[in-house]
Amino acid sequence: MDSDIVMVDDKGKRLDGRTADELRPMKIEAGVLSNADGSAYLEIGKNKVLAAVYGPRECHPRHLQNPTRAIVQCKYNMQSYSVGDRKRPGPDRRSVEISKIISEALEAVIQVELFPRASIDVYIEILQANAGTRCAGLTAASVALADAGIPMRDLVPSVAVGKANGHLLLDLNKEEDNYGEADLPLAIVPKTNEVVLLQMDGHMTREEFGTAMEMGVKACHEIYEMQKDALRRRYSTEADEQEVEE
Amino acid sequence: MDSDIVMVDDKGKRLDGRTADELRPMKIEAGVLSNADGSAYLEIGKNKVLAAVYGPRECHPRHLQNPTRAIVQCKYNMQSYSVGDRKRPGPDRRSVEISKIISEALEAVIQVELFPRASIDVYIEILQANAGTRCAGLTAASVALADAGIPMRDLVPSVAVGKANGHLLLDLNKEEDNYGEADLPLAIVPKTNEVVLLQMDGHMTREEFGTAMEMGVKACHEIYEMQKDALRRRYSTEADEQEVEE
Amino acid sequence: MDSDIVMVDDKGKRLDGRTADELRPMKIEAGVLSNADGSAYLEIGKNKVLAAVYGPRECHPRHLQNPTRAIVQCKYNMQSYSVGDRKRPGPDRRSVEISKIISEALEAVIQVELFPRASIDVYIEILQANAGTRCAGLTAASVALADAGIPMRDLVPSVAVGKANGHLLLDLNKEEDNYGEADLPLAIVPKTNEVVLLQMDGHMTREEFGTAMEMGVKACHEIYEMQKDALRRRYSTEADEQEVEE
Amino acid sequence: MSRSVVSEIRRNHIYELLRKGRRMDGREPLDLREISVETGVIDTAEGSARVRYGETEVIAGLKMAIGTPFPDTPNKGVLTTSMELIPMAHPDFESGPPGGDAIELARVVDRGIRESGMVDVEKLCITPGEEVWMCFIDIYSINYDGNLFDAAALAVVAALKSAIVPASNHDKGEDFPLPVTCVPITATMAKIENTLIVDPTFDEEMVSSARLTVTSDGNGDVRAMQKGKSGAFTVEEVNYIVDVAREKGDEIRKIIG
Amino acid sequence: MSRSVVSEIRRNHIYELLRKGRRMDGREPLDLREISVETGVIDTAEGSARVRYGETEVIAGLKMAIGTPFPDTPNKGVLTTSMELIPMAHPDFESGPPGGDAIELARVVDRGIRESGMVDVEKLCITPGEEVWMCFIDIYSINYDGNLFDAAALAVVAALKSAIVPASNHDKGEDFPLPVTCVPITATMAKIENTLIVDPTFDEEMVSSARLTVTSDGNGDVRAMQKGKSGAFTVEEVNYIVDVAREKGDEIRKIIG
Amino acid sequence: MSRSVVSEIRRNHIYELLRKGRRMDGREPLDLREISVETGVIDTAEGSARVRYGETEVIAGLKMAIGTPFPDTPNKGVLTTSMELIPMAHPDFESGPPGGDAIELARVVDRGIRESGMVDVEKLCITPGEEVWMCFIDIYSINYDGNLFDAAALAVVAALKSAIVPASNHDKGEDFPLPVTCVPITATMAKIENTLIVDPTFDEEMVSSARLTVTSDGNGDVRAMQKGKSGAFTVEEVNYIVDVAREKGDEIRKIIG
Repeated sequence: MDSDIVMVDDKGKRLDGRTADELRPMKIEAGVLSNADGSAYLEIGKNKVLAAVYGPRECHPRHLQNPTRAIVQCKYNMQSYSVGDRKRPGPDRRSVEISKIISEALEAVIQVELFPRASIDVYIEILQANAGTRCAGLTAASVALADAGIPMRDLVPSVAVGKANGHLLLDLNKEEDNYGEADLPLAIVPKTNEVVLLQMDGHMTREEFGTAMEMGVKACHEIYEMQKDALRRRYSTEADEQEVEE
Repeated sequence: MDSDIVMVDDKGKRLDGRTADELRPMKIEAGVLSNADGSAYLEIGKNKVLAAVYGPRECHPRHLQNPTRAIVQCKYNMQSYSVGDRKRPGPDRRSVEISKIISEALEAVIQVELFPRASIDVYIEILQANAGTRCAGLTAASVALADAGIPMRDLVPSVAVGKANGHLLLDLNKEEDNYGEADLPLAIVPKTNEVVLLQMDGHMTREEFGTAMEMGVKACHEIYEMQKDALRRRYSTEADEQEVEE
Repeated sequence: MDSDIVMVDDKGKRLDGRTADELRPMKIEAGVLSNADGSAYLEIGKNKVLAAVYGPRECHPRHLQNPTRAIVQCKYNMQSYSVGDRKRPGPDRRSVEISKIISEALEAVIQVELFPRASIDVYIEILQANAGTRCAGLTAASVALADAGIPMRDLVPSVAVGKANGHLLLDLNKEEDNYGEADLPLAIVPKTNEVVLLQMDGHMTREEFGTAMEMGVKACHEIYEMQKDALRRRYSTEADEQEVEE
Repeated sequence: MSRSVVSEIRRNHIYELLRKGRRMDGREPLDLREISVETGVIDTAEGSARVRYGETEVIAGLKMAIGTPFPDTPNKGVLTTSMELIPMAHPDFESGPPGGDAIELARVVDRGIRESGMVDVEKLCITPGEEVWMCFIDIYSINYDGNLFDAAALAVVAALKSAIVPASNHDKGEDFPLPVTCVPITATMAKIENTLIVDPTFDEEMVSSARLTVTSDGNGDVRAMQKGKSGAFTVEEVNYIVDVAREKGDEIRKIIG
Repeated sequence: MSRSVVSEIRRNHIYELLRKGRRMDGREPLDLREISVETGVIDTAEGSARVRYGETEVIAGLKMAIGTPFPDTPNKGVLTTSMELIPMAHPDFESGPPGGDAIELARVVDRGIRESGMVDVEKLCITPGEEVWMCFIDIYSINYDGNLFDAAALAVVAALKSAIVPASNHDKGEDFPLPVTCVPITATMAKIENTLIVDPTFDEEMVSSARLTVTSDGNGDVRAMQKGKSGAFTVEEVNYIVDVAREKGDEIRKIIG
Repeated sequence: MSRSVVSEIRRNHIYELLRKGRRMDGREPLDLREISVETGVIDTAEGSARVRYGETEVIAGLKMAIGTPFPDTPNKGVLTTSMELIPMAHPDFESGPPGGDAIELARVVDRGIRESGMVDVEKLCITPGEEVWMCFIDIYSINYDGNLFDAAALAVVAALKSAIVPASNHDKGEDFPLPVTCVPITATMAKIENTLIVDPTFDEEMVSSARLTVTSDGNGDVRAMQKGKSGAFTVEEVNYIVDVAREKGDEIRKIIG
């Protein structure tokens, strides 16, 4: 941690020109893959993420089947070339953990009781990583689920709030993250403001934590609008296509 | 092998003060874990061993099921911190072999024909190792089986007889083992003196081998008494508890 | 590539005395193992290869079963000591690929539709390797299949045509292969001259490729005669044995 | 942890009791079970502890060796944490490499230690860029009756606090205590219907909808958190849990001194 | 790729169309689908490309690092190629380490690159016997609708052509373009009944009996071949496919410039 | 080795014969099958042997390389032994990494070689603490009809006895024979009902209750033992088997000279 680096200048601007509570530029597109039942492509800052959904379909392996509801199996994967040093293909401990908490967050909103014994499989591929990929992946995944027509109580926007050189900063990029003192990724159900994903590591006072939560929840609502917008564009495209076909 | 080390002094005492045919101090306690169907904790010298039994229960994987009898599946495991240099978690070739021969030795006394298709699972965890862990593990495992109420023809006490600097010595400790020329772990069914586990490596003349077998069988009977005593204490505790409850 | 090495001398002879289109000395023996349903041992030059067939038998793993026909599962394996530097036991990427293409080549001639749901398992073990093992293995495997009595449309002889220092040379040995510029392993169905295995790597002009194919097809017919001869010897031995028994 | 199901009757019993603010084992929602901590239980480890939260029992052991530092932290020792959910501990645990549950447990415990700076890893540097102390923390669940997060974290903290760096064995001067700067404590609350309870048992975990694990330091600052399971918390609930966890941190910190 | 089956009706429809020289998507036997090639799609890679053959989509990325050469080629850089058939791309693809299909794909693509000498690996030597550039080529299938061989090979060629060696990052002088000598192109034909078609879709692959993949260079020389599936080709068919593949090579070479 | 079951009829037939002191293949209890030993069967190995005990057939090969010694034995070469129960050898054998049976076989064979000091590993030191010869002994079962322990052990002994250290290939002076000090021989007896037999076939192994494998050296001293299966031996039986194994050791030692 190099304290000479100034994370926020005297005009309140960060290294990339953002204010403390400003998201990186974000772009979401739904329905980008032909084989998957639903899919989404998302860019936020320099992150590039694909999410695809297959299901509800037969649950493999069988012993995971639940007779009363569907299970949600998310696989989060960083592609080899997505990071500075090449990552070996295949799951590592970090991706196993992230897959687990994203699965749990999505299960919180999917109406799993409608599909006993089934599996809803969510694949998140990180094409390019620049801090915040788990949140980007979850944000994309819930759009892909909606694109697949999976019944859900709500979408799940997600973002991280960080702390760097003493400042609480929304949605750290990689450069900021390298000097970060804390990171708090979270995801909410916007309709109720309930928290379905929450992690923290680093050092925050009790007060900072409270503030960071507020910043995160607020930003999730901004992301929620972009999610809905992506779906709106997707449905209108589909509608257009149908009109053309008719 | 450093021949300057004197394994037995002129008074017939070993480095730790024992005589040639003396066991290390031993302690067995039955019924130490609440989840397992049976369990035992054993210390012999500086070895610390836990054994737990689950079963008879459904056999996994299925293809190992035997339609006429239960199978005994022992897993012997050295915990990472139990030895000088940290051991990587997970089975290595040594533990696979030891698990196999302990399973076979236990199958010799368990009335497996009473439980067709079932599995009797025995877990041995070496918390701290100081030579002789396979024998300590087997000794503890048969107490755990009895604690679980698994019908058995007898208990299975086990001990190793070693040879160091030309002397046959019972129950080598690690220091002696480092200078050992041979090791002969065995286990018997005390009621019949039948041998159900037997290995040897090193160098013994035919005569030495015969003597070592005798020493081992005799010591197994001593261990047998301690096993029975542990079970007696366990049953009396249970009886006391029941009295209190009544 | 060292251009000073002369691959073909002015009399048209290769380093080992062969002409450009001459096979290495070859020996095939059918029925060499008692457990397998069919087997063959093959030497070509310094290659030593065993092939064994089990089946048609129940297909493992089950999910590979095909309800309309048998599947052919070949496992090509180089034994650890078969090459210059010891090879670690177990499949590597090369052997997975070779196993796949040999399986496919054999499926082309086996009457798989006669054995729905079954598996025909072919094991190829390279005891000693000296270039050309995949072709040697496939040649041996089809003899082993015939020895097992598996109904086939034809045998599958296989050989590679190479190019070294600008010369097209049949059946490169290891020394030639080290200086080779191209290699074209192929296998045919002799009755129809159809190609069931074909790979190439290196550099061949369009014309060279055509010539190499011709050389390969011609040599496969020579190998075919040796395959048939091995089976004839095998059947006559069996017949002799039966006479003796009677 | 996936095979077990709690019977409908038991589940309803837990619900009904909790609606009255009571629990199966007689505790109130904010009561911990009896906690016991023994250190120095493994002679072959550089530090070790056996911790019991009621019937839940774990052993943590620290082994140290000399290795090379990571290129980007040339003057820091290295910590790695593993968790083994051995089949001895529970009928649902299976042999094999760590699955998702064990990996999450290890990583959450690891973050609590790492992010609090509990171990002064700079003091574990021998020669910058060349030789540092490697700390292998291995945790074994011996008997599992809920709340492995807190038991595992406490066992690790106790093992580290009591650890001695085996310098003399490696000709690196005299042995010295592992340099420890603070005592991070991890406390978990589970949500059952609308009640939040600390230190859940196995049965309570089974019927709970969500879990929040919070690691706090001696100043009451937050060092690590992990939400688990597919239920949700309100923001108020999150804030409440953080406050309870800080209190429980103080309470437990007293136990291990 | 083994679970899917094409319905009898669909199969017969494909057969009938092909007997008339037509295909499901309106193409003729020797027509390629629309091919798109985008390079530089991954900032974190030294070279990258996203290639689409109709609905089939792959991304290839090159990562470079400094390593030691193989003892028998002390003055040559090292190339390795991996293919991941991720479950995102097709309902038949499963998680896990590469199976036979993925390994064959990676090895065939690798041979096309390696045997054509496309990358001048001697220029990737830094200090003979000590330091060379290691090239890790990773290919991910994003959406699979047939003919992964050609799409993957083209993505790799495009990624390599556009790659920059990150020398300055490693204090090895200035960055320079990856030294590329030629543009090998891979073209595959599938045999359905007695018709040979280029660039098969997934359905066409399913009903085809055999496949032949040919890599040719800018001179029309053959650099690599791989026959697949359990059907057979006549020698004449093989020769025909080689000639078509050389033509398609020229056609595709124009697309990527 | 677990799937096969011997039919009730066959089992009873074996029992009845043995009660009369006879065996299915005409042998008496202490008769070995015909043993054949061929050495030098693999040119690419430093030493090799193909051994047949009746229809049981194994090949053992030794590969040598230069490596670094273990820190605690700086002046000793390194031996490692692997056993592969390849599916070619028996319908019960499956592909995959060695299971319990193969691991036990390899370790028992290894102990016989290692504990007898057959290979003079100190003569395999090139530079103490730096360079030693590594000996990789690989055993493949080619056809399995019982008693792999003895066949595998004999193949290894024969391979080692005939091995040449490839020093000149590694610029370490002239080639020399692998330094061998003695010829340990392994003999196994199986217990069927109350009869003890040597060199059991597959069927005999299937119906036997216990197995004892004994390695003895040229002086008749015991070097390694391994009991197997879930039956029991009396102490007298153990002593008897040790004596038979020493006799069989002498008998077999004559075969390989």
